[in-house]
Amino acid sequence: MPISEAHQSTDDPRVTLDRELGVFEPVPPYPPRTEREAEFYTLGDGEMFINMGPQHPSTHGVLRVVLKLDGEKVVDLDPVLGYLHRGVEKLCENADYHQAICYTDPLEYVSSLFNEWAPVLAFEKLMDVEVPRRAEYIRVLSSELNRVASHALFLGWMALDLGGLTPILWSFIERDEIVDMLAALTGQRMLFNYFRIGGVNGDLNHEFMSRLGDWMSKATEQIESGNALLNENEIFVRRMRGLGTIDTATALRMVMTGPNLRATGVPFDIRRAHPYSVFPELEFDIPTRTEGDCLARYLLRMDEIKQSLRIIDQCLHNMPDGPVIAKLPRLLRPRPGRAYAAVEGPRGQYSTYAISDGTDQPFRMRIHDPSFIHLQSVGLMMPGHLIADTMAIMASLDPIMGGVDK
Amino acid sequence: MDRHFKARLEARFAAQLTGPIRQRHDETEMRIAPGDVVSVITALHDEPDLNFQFLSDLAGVDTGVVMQVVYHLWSETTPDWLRVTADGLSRDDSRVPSVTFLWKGAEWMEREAYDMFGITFEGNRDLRRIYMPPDYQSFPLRKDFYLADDAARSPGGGVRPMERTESPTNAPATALVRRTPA
Amino acid sequence: MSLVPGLGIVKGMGLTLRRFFEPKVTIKYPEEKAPLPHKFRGRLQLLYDEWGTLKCETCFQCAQACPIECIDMGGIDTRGRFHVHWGAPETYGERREESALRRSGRPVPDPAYRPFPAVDLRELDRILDDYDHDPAEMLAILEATQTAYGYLPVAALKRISQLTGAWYATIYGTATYYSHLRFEPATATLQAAAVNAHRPPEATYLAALDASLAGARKSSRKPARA
Amino acid sequence: MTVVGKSWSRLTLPGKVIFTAIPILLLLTVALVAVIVLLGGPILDILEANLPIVRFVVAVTIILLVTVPTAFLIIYMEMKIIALMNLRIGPDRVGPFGSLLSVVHGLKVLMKEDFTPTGADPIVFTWAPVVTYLASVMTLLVIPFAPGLFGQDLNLGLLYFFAIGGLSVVGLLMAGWSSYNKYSLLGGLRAAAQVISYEIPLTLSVVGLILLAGTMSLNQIVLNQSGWFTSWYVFQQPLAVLIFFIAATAEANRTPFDLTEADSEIVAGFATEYSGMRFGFFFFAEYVNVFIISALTVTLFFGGWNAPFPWPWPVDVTFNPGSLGIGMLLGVAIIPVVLTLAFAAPIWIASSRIKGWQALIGGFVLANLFIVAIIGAWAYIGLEWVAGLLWFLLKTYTFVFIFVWMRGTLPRVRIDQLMDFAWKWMLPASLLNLFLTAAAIVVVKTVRP
Repeated sequence: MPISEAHQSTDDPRVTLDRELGVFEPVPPYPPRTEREAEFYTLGDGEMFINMGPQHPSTHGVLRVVLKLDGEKVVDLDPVLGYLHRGVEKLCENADYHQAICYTDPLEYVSSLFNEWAPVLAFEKLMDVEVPRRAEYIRVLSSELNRVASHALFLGWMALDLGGLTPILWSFIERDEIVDMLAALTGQRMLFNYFRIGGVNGDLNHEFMSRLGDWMSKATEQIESGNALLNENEIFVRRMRGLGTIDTATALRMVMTGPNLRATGVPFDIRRAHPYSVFPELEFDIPTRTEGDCLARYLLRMDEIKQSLRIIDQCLHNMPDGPVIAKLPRLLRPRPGRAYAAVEGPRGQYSTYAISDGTDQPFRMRIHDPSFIHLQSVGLMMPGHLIADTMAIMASLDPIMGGVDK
Repeated sequence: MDRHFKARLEARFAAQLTGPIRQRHDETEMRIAPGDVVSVITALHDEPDLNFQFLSDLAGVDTGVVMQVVYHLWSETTPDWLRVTADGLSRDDSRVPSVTFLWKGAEWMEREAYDMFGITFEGNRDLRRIYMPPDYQSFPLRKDFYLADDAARSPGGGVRPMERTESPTNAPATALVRRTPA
Repeated sequence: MSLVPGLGIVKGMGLTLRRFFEPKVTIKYPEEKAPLPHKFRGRLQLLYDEWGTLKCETCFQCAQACPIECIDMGGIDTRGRFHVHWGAPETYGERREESALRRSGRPVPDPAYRPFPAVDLRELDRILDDYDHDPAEMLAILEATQTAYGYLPVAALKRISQLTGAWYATIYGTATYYSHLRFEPATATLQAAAVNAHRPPEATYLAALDASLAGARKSSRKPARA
Repeated sequence: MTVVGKSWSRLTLPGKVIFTAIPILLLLTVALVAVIVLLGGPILDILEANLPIVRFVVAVTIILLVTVPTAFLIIYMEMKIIALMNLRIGPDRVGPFGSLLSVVHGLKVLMKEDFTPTGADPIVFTWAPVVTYLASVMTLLVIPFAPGLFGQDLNLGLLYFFAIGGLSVVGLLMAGWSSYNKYSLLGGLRAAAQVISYEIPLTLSVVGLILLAGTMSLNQIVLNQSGWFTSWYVFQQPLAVLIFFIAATAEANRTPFDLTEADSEIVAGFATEYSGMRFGFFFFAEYVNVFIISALTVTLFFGGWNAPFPWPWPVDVTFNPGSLGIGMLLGVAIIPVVLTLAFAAPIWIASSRIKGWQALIGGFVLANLFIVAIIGAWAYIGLEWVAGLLWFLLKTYTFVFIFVWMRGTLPRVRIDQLMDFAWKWMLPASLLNLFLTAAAIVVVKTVRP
């Protein structure tokens, strides 16, 4: 029984709402405007729409997915974005070059050092700044730590979305150790705001080095033992194997990057394909798998943790001395120009395209986020599977809505 | 700063280039007209000696005077990033052919460019707004976007409910674009 | 995947049982606190020097530099003369909301807030559009509004303040400064006409003004301003 | 203001409460005594006339009173055990070691507003939790807790159990259908499919046992398993135990089969639109189900209230306190003091930091524990149902621990895997088990007539 047209809103009596209080249909009120919308929003027989709405327990953040269901089987799905859109690109256009780093921090909030690295690289290209080698090594060291923390959390989310309660808390324990270490180095636990144009905010200190030392000694076997619970667990493996498989050609066509692409067999990693910072001097290998299904992506991320530990080892061994930040004027006014910088984040290639027009505010700051691209391929992998598999596939792609909605 | 790559590009695309090929640090930039986008990008993608398989980024840019669409490509044949800029799109009706026939993943990037700049990509099956609510009229990232117009028109209006006056029933069309000095 | 189908599950159960008896990691917050690293920047703290006086002298450097403008601070100015404040109301000319005022420690206006009557603002929008929402033309906008509505309704002033971005206080100040702008509709047209009748026309009014200034000029030889 | 008025106003709230409560209680006791004295006679002989009905009413009230605390205890157990497995401490603020947390949850659920969404079918919506809760609570009537302690010894006990157990799925379907929400509809249909397809292996696996035991009355089955633990049916029906346990987890919607309330997929399944005490009923029904399933497994296969070993020594511990005569009074006066001093001395000597009065208190507490232990041992030997109840609860709660342990470890199964497992693995296995038992009986009959 729909309530009458205008009625008082519940949270503020002075505000009157004019929309009818009723069931919020996932179908938009206006007629379909594009071919895809028309094709999706027409129901076959026995099909129904369901709103895996903005607030749903396992859409990693505020994402709405309209599922077209035939009973339990998913026929098609249409992700609706924009619930977490803060207009970071517009904000960066009204902020100066230092403040832009703060705005890009909370984009992929689980691995925010990478969010800072891309814009900092782009601005350094704009201003032709020579970064001291010690700063480069500290950047690689701290970001690899951040990558291990992000992957450890991914392993927990994966199990949580399939119903396991314990792995998520074990992975949070591991992540907390790493995040405490980074707090000792950078001063913040999650949104570090540690990289500066031309270097890093502060040098290594004893507290960070001692914590890193005893964590490194027990890191590998701790992560291994935590995941042993799930790797051979029949229920977990049966639910993950052969799910959401994607072959190399489609992955390339879907512009996928990072672990999701390497799980299909393409060894494309920006640290090797387009080396930046000091990666040419570090030797580590790029793990790849061939099946390209959820299980491959899950196991690949565990191999990547091992590689990151190797990189951290090498950084610690040949850490040069010297300054930590280059000499820069207080007010940065780069000459008009354009720069593009890409960084290999835990979820894929994270890049920034900065245009400067001579003033102290960037003219345009384009941010490319890997999770934004991977969410498209969910629509490709999904049809034919069940609702329970949407969770597994989306968890295996590991999207972070902060980065997707920018 | 791959000099050979610049020479190869100039040799191959002499006709379509609308400006000199600029190189800075590890990027090579070439400007083409919007009409040649399909031919240039397919050539870059298919020819074995160029072999640009990866479209790493597709961005819309509003230079205040003219609209641009910028493609960043990567291939193992050259250590540089290649930036192809489709330049000279008119501000009020900017049209560019879509690249979804090569990379289906570019669909959402084009949707975002349309949502933020109003650039329509012909050939994109699904060109609707991706971030903004569907009934949003103005394009936020354009240089002539003025928040107050938009705030004045949308019901919330950027003013707290406590002090909200009646929202204007029909927003004056002229309020859409604030007359900045030319 | 081992040969025996159930082995993976059993091994997993064994692992959870072992962790059941291992020491726990929870920090019981109020009783035991986690050790914060020395370089922890999460603590916003006002520092005191050795004599116990506040080191902060409200120079607002931090508030200006803060990228997300989350610093809302107030205090006495450097020479201790008057109360200063930096926060959203100052930077954005934002109407002060009660909770914001209370948060920033400023007096909250009388809670018996009288919602002002609504007025059809389309006419006002046309006027504002003519003057291109420009706050510098405030007097002309106010006079045009008065001719359109007969007086200056509060809703119109709020609307002007919202669209031009000028503070409501300054608009109110400008409106009250000029005697010919009024806030209530004239009670009777007759009374309005009578008032207008007695009011000298503009030219004579300015002439009288010059005359009085001339008198003043005899004493201090300042050039008369146009 | 009279004196009373003035002093009354000076009283604080608790004071006022006490001074109003005392007169009311006095009045009530007086009324009760009056009723017993005046009407006692006729009431008693009415009760004598139809004793079985009284017995049934008493049994039902006891069961209803027993289920709520067991549900609270199991909820607390689950929270604490899963927390400890996750390397965290779990509830430790409300009551000692957080034990009162589930009670507080119960009260909170009572306080919350139970809201019927617009468009929901109100009658079916309100009665769904009642049906689910009753279906799971009524099955307790049949379970023998101790030698004399059971609601009703039906000779069709097992059949009654499965019949009533099947009713709970009706409640889930009603909830799923009536709450006008697509997620709960999915949850309800999943519940129906899961419980029906696991009902068959559940019942078939027990039929083998019935062939062995010869009867369906649970009390008789437990009596057959008395003596050494080798006479338990688990050793004669190993495959049946496995099938029964797995099918029972699916029946109770417990992990790894908790698809009906799969939080990560369909929000909260059939209970999405429920709030307040209605959700409380669903919540309690689930945990009472866990208790019933473990109780039934123990009764059928692990010897119910039988101890694993028969009591070796003769049992006749008859002790008549009256025979002590005056010694009784002396004992009651002296023994506590002597014991307290006996226990306080070692504490006081142990370390000089402990003061005298602290040692005494410690001694007193230890003395009490000692006396309780003695009385407990005497009851264990003397009263038969005390031992039975103790062993029954011990075994049942080990199974509850196993359920919670599984919940902490295993991920969730997908709906089609669940169905395949039921129809392609569990059903054939239970049939196989049935044939094997029948064949064994025939062979045994022919060899030793």
